[in-house]
Amino acid sequence: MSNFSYIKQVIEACLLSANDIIDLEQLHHIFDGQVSYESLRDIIEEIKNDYQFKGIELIKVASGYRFRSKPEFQSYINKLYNTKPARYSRAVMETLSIIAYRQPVTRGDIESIRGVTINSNIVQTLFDRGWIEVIGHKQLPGKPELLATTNKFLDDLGLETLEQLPPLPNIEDSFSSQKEQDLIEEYDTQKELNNE
Amino acid sequence: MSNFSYIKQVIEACLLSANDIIDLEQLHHIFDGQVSYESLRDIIEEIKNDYQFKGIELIKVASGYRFRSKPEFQSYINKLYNTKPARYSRAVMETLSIIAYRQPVTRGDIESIRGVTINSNIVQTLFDRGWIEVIGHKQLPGKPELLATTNKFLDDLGLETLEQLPPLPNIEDSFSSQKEQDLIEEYDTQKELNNE
Amino acid sequence: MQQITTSNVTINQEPMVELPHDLYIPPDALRVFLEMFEGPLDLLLYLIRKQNLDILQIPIAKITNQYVTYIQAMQTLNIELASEYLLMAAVLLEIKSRILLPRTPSTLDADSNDEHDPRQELINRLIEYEKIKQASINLNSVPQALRDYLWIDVMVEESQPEPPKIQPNDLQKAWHTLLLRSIKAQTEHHIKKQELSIREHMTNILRILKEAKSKCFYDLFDVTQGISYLIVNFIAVLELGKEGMISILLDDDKNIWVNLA
Repeated sequence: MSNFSYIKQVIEACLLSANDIIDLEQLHHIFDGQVSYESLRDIIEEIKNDYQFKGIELIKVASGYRFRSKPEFQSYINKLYNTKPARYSRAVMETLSIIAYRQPVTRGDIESIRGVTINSNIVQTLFDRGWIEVIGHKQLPGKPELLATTNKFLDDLGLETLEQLPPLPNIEDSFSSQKEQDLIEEYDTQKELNNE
Repeated sequence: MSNFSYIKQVIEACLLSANDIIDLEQLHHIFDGQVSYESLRDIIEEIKNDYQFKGIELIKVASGYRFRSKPEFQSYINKLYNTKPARYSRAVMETLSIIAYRQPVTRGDIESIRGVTINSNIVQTLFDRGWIEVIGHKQLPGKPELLATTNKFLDDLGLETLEQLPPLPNIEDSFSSQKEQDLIEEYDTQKELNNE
Repeated sequence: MQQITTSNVTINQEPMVELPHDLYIPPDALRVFLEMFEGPLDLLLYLIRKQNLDILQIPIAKITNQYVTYIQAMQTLNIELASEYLLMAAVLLEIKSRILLPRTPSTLDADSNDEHDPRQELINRLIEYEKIKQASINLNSVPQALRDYLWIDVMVEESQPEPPKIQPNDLQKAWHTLLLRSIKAQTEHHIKKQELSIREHMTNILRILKEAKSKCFYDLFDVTQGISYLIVNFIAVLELGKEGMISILLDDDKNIWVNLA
């Protein structure tokens, strides 16, 4: 077995069983710095390709690399466990979107965009998931907290940076489009497990 | 993508994302019984072969199948977590140094030198490591065991003979030196894995 | 109540058809209807969209009438309304009144400066909310860990953790601490400095005897190893005897036997 192939297997074993997202720094460390970052990147790219037609895939997220099951097979996995994964309510997702797209924001900003008083459970749900954090305080009376999304939020959405979020829609152009209408109706009827 | 290849990917996704052993019954269930046991077995055999040169392997255990990291890569995976190497406690190190420098010694000798009763775990730790052995019994009531270091101890420390151990310090010199004092404090405060 | 245009109301996806005015509308139906909305902005957007109106050119009088009709119906039925809904009704009525009021020369002056449209702030809020609403739908379609996929965490075979590594110097250090402590404690234990080589020979001899139990004295000596070895080894035998670890015996033929004690 060549050295390259051996290193590749080691990296594969580590990425698959690490129980966490692994970054290049850690991979560099396990080989005592004997494998260059460039080689590590090449090997990871190869592994990524190897899994193109498999049930799992290697993705790069904000904190590093990790294997995940391909989302297209999730319905089978749910069947295996006989579970239905929880979905966040519209209120939670709208709050999350405001924080994600308009960060950093205060609770007051969220209230003024949504036009309703904020329910503390909603923000707490996002804190509990580790998706948002307080990154400072606004220079206003009461020093309201400034909320922003975390790396874990990007990790859990399989994204590397905030720029990879779906772009904000241009309402001025698309408002009357029927497609949006359909989307919203689909949204309304979906089963919501996380209620306010 | 053929039906076969699709089923294979689903099974792969299930086996890899399950933190548990999966049996044929469960796999049969996720396809609503539409895939025969024979086909399932064939596919599993194929998956097994696919991973022959990868960092993980599919193994059959009494109650079903599961993936595991190949044992040969274990040390690398450990390294991912063990940024800090394990250390022996002061008690273990002192006991070992007494056995090394004053061998053969009885437990009583160790107690009288250290001034504290010996915890059997400490000696057991050294036995388990293969660093000490019983080489006889002293002609005293109770016939206490005589402890000595082994060749493995020398091997593990990269020594050929006991004479290559660092010379024992002169009491007067070491007592007056502040450096030694510092050494002791460093030693005392270090995180102890093997406690007395 | 009689002003409700029921064609706008859907219950369980079924559009409500025109009903006789005297028919009782169960409060629960309206409650369910209200619960569809995340707030007054959401309800307004719904009203605008249901009529295919342009958000940028809201016919404010029409929308205000519809909105206020809903709100009044809810209140008539004693359905608890969040204060935001009432606040929005006030905002709409205010905008409507400003648009309908004849323009005085002074307001004309002000308007000509900045083309102020009283609807503008509301339109901006509606656009911003609509953006976020659609963004949240898009965000919701991004695969989420635990909901749409699982992280792969292949089992690692149970194994002993790497045992600690030590260096010879660590032993020296341990000995130092031991010495210092015993001096500090002013104990009676005097740790005699002794030639390590003698201790090593003692161990070796004991190791031989452990195997053989009894050994001829001379067999304990490897004569090829030189004089200093022989001396140290001899002292080691004597030391073992003195410490009671071995017994040295003379048999009838005057052979010296060394036995494990």
